Amino acid sequence: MTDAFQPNLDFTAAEQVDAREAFVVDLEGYEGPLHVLLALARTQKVDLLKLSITRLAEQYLAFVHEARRRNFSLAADYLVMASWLAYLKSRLLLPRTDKGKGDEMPAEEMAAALAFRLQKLEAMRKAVEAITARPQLKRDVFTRGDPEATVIVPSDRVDASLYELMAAYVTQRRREEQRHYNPGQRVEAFGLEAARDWLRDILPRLEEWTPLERVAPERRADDGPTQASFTASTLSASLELVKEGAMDVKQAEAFADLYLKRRGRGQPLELVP
Amino acid sequence: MIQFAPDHGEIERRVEALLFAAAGPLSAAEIARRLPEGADVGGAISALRERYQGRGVELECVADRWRFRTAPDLSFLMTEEREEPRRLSKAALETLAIIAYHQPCTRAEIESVRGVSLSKGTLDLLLEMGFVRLRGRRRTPGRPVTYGTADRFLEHFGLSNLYDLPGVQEMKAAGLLDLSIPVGFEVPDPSRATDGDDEPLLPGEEDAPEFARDFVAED
Amino acid sequence: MIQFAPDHGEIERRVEALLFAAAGPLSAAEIARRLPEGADVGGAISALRERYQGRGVELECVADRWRFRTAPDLSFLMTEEREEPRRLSKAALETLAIIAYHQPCTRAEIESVRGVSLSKGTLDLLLEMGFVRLRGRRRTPGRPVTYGTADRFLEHFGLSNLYDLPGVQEMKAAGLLDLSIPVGFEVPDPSRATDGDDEPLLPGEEDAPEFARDFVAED
Repeated sequence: MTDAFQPNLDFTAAEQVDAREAFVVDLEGYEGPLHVLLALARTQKVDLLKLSITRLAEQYLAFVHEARRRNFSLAADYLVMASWLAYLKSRLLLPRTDKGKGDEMPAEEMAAALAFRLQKLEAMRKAVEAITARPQLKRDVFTRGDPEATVIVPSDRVDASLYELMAAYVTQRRREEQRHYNPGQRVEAFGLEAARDWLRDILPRLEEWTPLERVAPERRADDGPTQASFTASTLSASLELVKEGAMDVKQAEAFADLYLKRRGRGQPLELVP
Repeated sequence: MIQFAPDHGEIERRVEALLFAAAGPLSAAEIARRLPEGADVGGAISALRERYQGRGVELECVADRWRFRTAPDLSFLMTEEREEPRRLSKAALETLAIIAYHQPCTRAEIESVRGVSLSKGTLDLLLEMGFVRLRGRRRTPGRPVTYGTADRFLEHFGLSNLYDLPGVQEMKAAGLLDLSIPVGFEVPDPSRATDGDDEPLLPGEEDAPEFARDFVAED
Repeated sequence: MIQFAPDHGEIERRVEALLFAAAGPLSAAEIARRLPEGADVGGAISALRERYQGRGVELECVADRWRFRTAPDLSFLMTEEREEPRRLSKAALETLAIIAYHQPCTRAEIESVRGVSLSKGTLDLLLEMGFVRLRGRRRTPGRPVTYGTADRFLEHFGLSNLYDLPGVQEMKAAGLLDLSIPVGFEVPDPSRATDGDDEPLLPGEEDAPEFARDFVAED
């Protein structure tokens, strides 16, 4: 079992996958770009640390190209990886200058680090295989089907995990929240009828352009409608009065203050109670 | 897997495994059904019976069915250590969780979060297990005792200190809090909690609750 | 009841009976508590282990505790006892393996090994199944929570302890269990851009996960 974890991973046993066939990748089976890279790397049949990163980059770019051609929707991760690999490849191919940009890691090191990540992921995949190949409880091996009830066992361990503790806490806080649920005061609106009456009352005094906020009644009590409701209903009612020809409304630009003003004296509306 | 006809020893092994894993006693016929045709179940049972003769475990026949059971002369081992299993009840776990996050807190505060009154046994159990300790007294009418977690709590949950207690982020990560997090949901950080105005508890305090003395003595 | 000091054979019988009767694995300490002072539990366990070697039932060490279980090669017989296992997805298994081999490790580290962000249900499921537990917090900025395996993981896969994980020594020797990826190497990852609290681990950091040390320190 342990030889599955030779540091030098050997892929001679890997399937003979033609590079073209590698495109026929079932995306469902892959978790992300790194998994695809690993699958592609295996086709090179070399130690992952001696992998040709430029070739791998080409393979991956071809994979992404092919996937897009076939209209597979690729997650953003795949495309980010593609551009990063294209960049890495170009840096690997460029003749090495005396010194690159000081803060940048040499391309060879980046390539080695990528190879390391692939090797690590490969090791974890093998670990999954090795662990799941072990005899599993209640699948392969069985403990006593009918333990004797007289013995009350593992008494030196308390059966409670941090997860359970957290879960217990959250459940209760939620319950508490529900118990104390307070829908708040009933939102009362300033009725349109009332707004119209109000406007009619003050209309005679609106001889100058007056901002809407000053026209609307002021909120007095703490219960009752909110100031926003007073303003909104006053606006609605005033638009009706505009339509009826009793008032004018103006606004300089979008979101600017609204101004209201009565029309000339003797408008018929004033006669209406 | 063995493909060729199993020999006596192999049949005996299989019968042994079947009897061991079965949820109840098995008849010879039931065993035979799970073995290759013609397997000598009777012979295997006799061999097993002999093998286990005088051991800590014996093969016993009840109503024509077979089962393993521990040797009758060792029954004292089985009953002697009849301890209550240390599985925390739901109430205990919930109480512990509230104390952990809201410490120092009084009994009334615990009850207010839980919405039910706390049975006496619950706090006693947590105190007795060493998960919870008395921390002090609140300077409010009645001078209620405040509770906090004790060292064994940290040990048991593998926390190096209270600061390590998982917070909102971890609750989210563990899938315990979803998008419908109640507005203003906060988890107190018990490592920052101070005893505030609470008075320290005096050992042997006269009017301490009955369990206080035990606890103090134990510490 | 036996009054005189029991001999080796008698101790072995008692250990055998206790292990057979138990509903879960027992530690040597738990067994010792039920035996006369000074009883050689270790010797009895070794003797039993040898006695049951190759039988239909064997003595096995899981999570540093002992239990009898049926021989793995007889699994084909156990159709009636078999429980339909909860199938873990490939992602969940990989996550479990990463946690097992790198513990304690943070969510960000798991994601960095797999190169994808962890889907929501994965850790929850592992936590809920009792395979994984929260271990503590990393002493790095953001103090991310670290995860490790729980005893149930070892019990389920029949591992006596974390050193028993397949290939762990080889991987460690090959440097594959090192979580610190060379400085500056960071494949841009849009899925993690928002996770402000996931601090990449700096190499040479004080408590970079050191497999052996953490494991030992825990017990």
